[in-house]
Amino acid sequence: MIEFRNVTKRFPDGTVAVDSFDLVIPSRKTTVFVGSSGCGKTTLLRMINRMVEPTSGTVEIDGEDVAAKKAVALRRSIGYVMQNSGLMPHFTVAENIATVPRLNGGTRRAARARALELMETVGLDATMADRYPSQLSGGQQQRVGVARGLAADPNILLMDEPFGAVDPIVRAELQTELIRLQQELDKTVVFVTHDIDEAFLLGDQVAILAAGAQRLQVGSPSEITENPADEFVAAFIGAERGKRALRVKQTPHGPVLVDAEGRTQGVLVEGGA
Amino acid sequence: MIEFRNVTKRFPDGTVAVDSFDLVIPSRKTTVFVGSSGCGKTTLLRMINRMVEPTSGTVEIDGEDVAAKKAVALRRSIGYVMQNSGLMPHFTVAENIATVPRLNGGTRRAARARALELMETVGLDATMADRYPSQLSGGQQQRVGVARGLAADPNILLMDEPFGAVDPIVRAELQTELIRLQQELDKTVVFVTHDIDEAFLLGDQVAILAAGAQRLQVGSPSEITENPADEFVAAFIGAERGKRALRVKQTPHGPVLVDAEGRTQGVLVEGGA
Amino acid sequence: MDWVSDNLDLIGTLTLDHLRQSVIAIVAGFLLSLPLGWVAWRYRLLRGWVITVTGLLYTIPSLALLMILPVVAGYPATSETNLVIALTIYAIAIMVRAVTDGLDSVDPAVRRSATAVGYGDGRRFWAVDLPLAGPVILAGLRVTAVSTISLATVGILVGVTNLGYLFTNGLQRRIIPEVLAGIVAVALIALLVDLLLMLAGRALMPWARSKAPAKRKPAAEPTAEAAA
Amino acid sequence: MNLLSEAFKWLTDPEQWTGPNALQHLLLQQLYFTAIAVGIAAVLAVPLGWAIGHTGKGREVAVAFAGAARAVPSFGLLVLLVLLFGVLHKPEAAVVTFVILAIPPLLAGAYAGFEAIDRRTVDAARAVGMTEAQILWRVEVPLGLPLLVGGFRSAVLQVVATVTIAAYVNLGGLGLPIITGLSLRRYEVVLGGAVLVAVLALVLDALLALAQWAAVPHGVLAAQGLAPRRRAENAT
Amino acid sequence: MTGCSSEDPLGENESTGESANGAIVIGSQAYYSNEIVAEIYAQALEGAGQEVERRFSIGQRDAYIPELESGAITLFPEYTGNLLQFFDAETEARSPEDVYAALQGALPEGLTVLEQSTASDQDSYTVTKAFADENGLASIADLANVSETLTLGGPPELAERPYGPTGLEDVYGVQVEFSATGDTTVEDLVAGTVNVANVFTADPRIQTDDLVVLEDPESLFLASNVVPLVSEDIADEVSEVINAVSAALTPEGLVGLNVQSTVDQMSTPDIAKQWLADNGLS
Ligand SMILES: Nc1ncnc2c1ncn2[C@@H]1O[C@H](COP(=O)(O)OP(=O)(O)OP(=O)(O)O)[C@@H](O)[C@H]1O
Ligand SMILES: Nc1ncnc2c1ncn2[C@@H]1O[C@H](COP(=O)(O)OP(=O)(O)OP(=O)(O)O)[C@@H](O)[C@H]1O
Ligand SMILES: [Mg+2]
Ligand SMILES: [Mg+2]
Repeated sequence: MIEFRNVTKRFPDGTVAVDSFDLVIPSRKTTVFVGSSGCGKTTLLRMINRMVEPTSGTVEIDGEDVAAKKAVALRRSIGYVMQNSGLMPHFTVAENIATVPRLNGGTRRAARARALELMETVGLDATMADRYPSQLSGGQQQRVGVARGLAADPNILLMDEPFGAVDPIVRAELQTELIRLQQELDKTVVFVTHDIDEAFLLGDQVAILAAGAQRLQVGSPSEITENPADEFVAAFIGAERGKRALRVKQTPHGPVLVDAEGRTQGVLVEGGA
Repeated sequence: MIEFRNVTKRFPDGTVAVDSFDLVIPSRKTTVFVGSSGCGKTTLLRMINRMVEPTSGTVEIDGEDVAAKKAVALRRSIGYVMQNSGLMPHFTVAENIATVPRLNGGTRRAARARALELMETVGLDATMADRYPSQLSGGQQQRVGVARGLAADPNILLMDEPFGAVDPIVRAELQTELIRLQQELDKTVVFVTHDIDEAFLLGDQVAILAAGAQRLQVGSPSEITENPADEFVAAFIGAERGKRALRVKQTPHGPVLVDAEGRTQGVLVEGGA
Repeated sequence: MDWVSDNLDLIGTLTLDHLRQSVIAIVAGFLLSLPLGWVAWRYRLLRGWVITVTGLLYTIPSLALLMILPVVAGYPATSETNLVIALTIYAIAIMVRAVTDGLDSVDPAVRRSATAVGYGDGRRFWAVDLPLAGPVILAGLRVTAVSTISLATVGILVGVTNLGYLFTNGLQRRIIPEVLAGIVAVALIALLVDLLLMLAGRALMPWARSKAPAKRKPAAEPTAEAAA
Repeated sequence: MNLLSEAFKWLTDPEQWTGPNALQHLLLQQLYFTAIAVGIAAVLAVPLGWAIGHTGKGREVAVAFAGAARAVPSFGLLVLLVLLFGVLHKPEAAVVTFVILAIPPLLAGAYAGFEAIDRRTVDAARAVGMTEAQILWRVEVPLGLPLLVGGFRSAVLQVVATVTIAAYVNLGGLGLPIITGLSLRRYEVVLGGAVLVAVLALVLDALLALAQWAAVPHGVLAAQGLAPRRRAENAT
Repeated sequence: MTGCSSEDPLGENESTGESANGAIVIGSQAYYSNEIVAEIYAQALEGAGQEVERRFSIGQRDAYIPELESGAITLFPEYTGNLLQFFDAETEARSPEDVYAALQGALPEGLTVLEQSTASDQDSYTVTKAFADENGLASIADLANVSETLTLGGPPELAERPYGPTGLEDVYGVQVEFSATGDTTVEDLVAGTVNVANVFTADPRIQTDDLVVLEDPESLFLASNVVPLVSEDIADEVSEVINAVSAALTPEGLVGLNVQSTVDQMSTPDIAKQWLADNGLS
């Protein structure tokens, strides 16, 4: 369990990126921070592994204040995956994945074995082990990033818009993969995105944030769509307009769902609950 | 009307970006090219204003082969809006918008008046006229890009992922704006995206393309959703899986639509057709 | 060109002297520039000063430096030490800037990512910052190497023998091929060292080569150039 | 320090500022050679660099040429050219030497300036219907100017420091006190001359630094100067 | 050409203090003519079975004299007049004998000179034959009668030397403008950019380019004969061989050596070898 207790972050230039933030992030679930650009998502995430130190308040992992831990050791024990993968361009794929095992003093051989194992886990062909990141596609790079995040078998995986830079088809693939991985590995995942669809797809718990990491609504995707806290959330998740307010249209091929402009948004299938 | 007749483009390095492509683009409608990265969308678009010359085949505008026109004059007569706006960093907003009128020999004064007029059209405050692009937000820059595309009052507006780089909320705003503009101005718009939602939202005609600009399906959004041409298209538009196959779920707040994983994707409103 | 074929031994000996003097200066300049460049990069406040002061060194006419240094430092002007020290100073003038620019060129996202996976500061410098600054530093080093080798010839004006000997001696004796041979030999070894550095860079930084092609990024050259 | 104060004394002695070899004459000669050489080099290198930058062709050749030019020792070249041209053409020999010295940084500045421009900007300029000439003059030249001035700056610095060797072939300049001082073992004279060269180089460098700053188009300056402020505003 | 590598004129340019093992360290100026004489010394000593190390092409006198004083260099071909002026700028001595005698007194502790040779290579004022004929010039004093402006060419430091423009005026009443023609002084004289030039008397171009050395009745210049400057420690060891060389080196001989170097473009070791053979010294 990760807990933010009244956390505030004011940057030296005066920007208050996070203002009195409280949140409990349950273990072995995926929590997604979603909100528009600059609202403080990345800052929140980085306070978990002490890349950013809170100005006031505490961040606790399983009841222990992270400030009491050694930053470098803490970071090695938490997986971190970022947009554009954040890979070391001068390390091969295997070296990138094995960074943390190596930093922890593992032998070259053991680290490589672990890297190859993880490449399989994230669906990368072993032949890519000795390529450099620039020789991979964007999607493949992200897989390497995920593999690196998992290398030390951390309990916590932080993911900062990990799929923001890849094209939608690859993105859908990576999302599916992540759902599968999560079912398999059962980590505490904290995921940042500004795509509400992605948030709803991946999150067990979704936190919709406004500037200063202000909590607009926190809940499961269904809770939020079914009962948006206010107008802004409703607008943000698109529940009242456009493609999210759907009505049924009958077509020769069966019933489809159309939006206000009459554009088809999906098909209606059986099995209402 | 724009017509591609058996157009092929092979780049000097041997890449066949477009392979025997045929398409009629109706006037005063929005046609969207959608497809994954590298499938040839940009190449198609750029053959219309001769930024790329076809290796074989012809591109005709209102029955006239564009190859017969002078490239520079042709380009001035066609609006072009690109991702990241493509603004001149050393021109002010007004100068950027007025580029084409000035190139066409308009006076500085007339050009500026036109620029201010267009800024109003695209929803930009007149006080921004003398700022530089770097002093605007991403969304504002895109509006300037659109205004520049419209400056010579062209019949044709080419838009290459114009909203790809802005965050989703601003993007939704710009999309709405574009729909309004199109109703008002009635141009022939050719729009490129790799976001199928955007394609369906904006397109009167949508062309789903695969590598080499191969036509997978061309039709209105409704036609495509209701009757996808093949498995791939179905997968691509998401009709058979995940969020596009929706079923109704009753909640205390009314019926909502949920996907296969039980995540809410929209609300059901009255008025089935 | 009779002169050249009759004096190959002489040219050979002078070339070896020349290389020895230049290479020592290039290596020393490189090694000294690393900490200086790092300081300039790390401490914003010092940066302007370090860059300006080292850049200033380049404006000292080489002849004057070669005569005044020994007077001030108390070693013989005719010694190789004198020339090597002067050349090292000029090398630093170029290299410090290159090291700073190189460290600047490291993508902050990569640096952050290294911190995030648990690199400590020192370890990160050696494992991440320095190698990634490599291509820009190498570009600076190549400029340094070429100009050091070419500049070393002025040593002859204070009595340090190297290929510059062919210039003064050729001028006194009016033997044009001798002077020409000197220029060609200097240019050749400069370009040879440049080539070796380039190859060494390829071998040491294989990732820099595998970059997606046709990314027309301004090469490091202009920055190193600006320092020259 | 003693040497320094003697050099200062020598520099401030009115005797040095009168007569045919008065320091102001030598200073002017130094400037004159620098100006002529950099001027000629600019006329040759800048259009060539622009052509390379605009077309993207010939870069390898230019880099190789610049590398070779940099590898040529100026002192040797000067000697060679004096022997080839004869004593009546020493000034030409010197100018050619300094021109060759100045070409590589100017060439690199010119094409690197163009290459540093975002390709999408040039592409957009072409797409809105600018002719190639308009792209060159309205987009590439203004946006490439800062790096060109940077190249100009290093060319001037290198040439002004190197023109000292002109004295070696009787062309005056601030090298004269330096080489005379060397032969006479009067180090304060050497140092005095060197200080003047350094000061001259510094002044020129400072002026060109200003020019370089002024050459940055306003919009680009705004990107560097104002972006952070905007970011901060958004945040609050 | 039979030049062989062991006789490289420059040798290894090791740093100072190499004479400890007893080898004779021979230096030379960065002046081709001086280098030839040094090479002759070296080959002559080698021929006599001595071990020799070469430290040639050292530019300035004040750079190498300290090394002679310290013993890092032990033998050096020098010129009596110029060397004397280095130690005693005010000297009144002018004739070869006087200069040689004064030099012995002026040398610092530990250094001495062996026999001087008749060959001399001294400063002179020289004009073209045409100019001399036109103005009826034979001696420096005649320059006072020339109506056109006189421009004197020479190395830059000539401007400050006692025998430079000031000396010319004081001793001969000749007024000149000065031009620092440096290493191209002779070419400048021939090309006419200067009409009087400070030329070394052993310069072969005095003959080949038809130049006239003006007489110096008032002894503006010191006689400057080739003389071996040597460390007292090894003076006895080398005196026999080197004195024989000095005895054989005539004024014409020195010019001949210079011609071989500049006109025939022979390498220094070859010139030395041939001269020693021709003079029965090898
Ligand atoms: N090091 C810093 N110094 C000053 N301000 C900062 C710093 N880092 C972030 N900020 C500011 O803090 C606020 C929150 O930044 P943060 O990066 O957490 O946003 P975000 O939600 O991750 O945005 P995005 O979606 O664009 O990544 C922003 O206004 C940002 O400008
Ligand atoms: N100038 C060029 N030279 C060589 N190949 C090119 C060139 N321009 C494009 N291509 C190639 O042609 C193919 C189609 O490119 P195009 O830019 O049209 O794709 P796209 O559909 O617009 O992709 P994206 O969505 O990434 O913008 C790609 O494989 C691309 O690599
Ligand atoms: Mg962020
Ligand atoms: Mg594209």
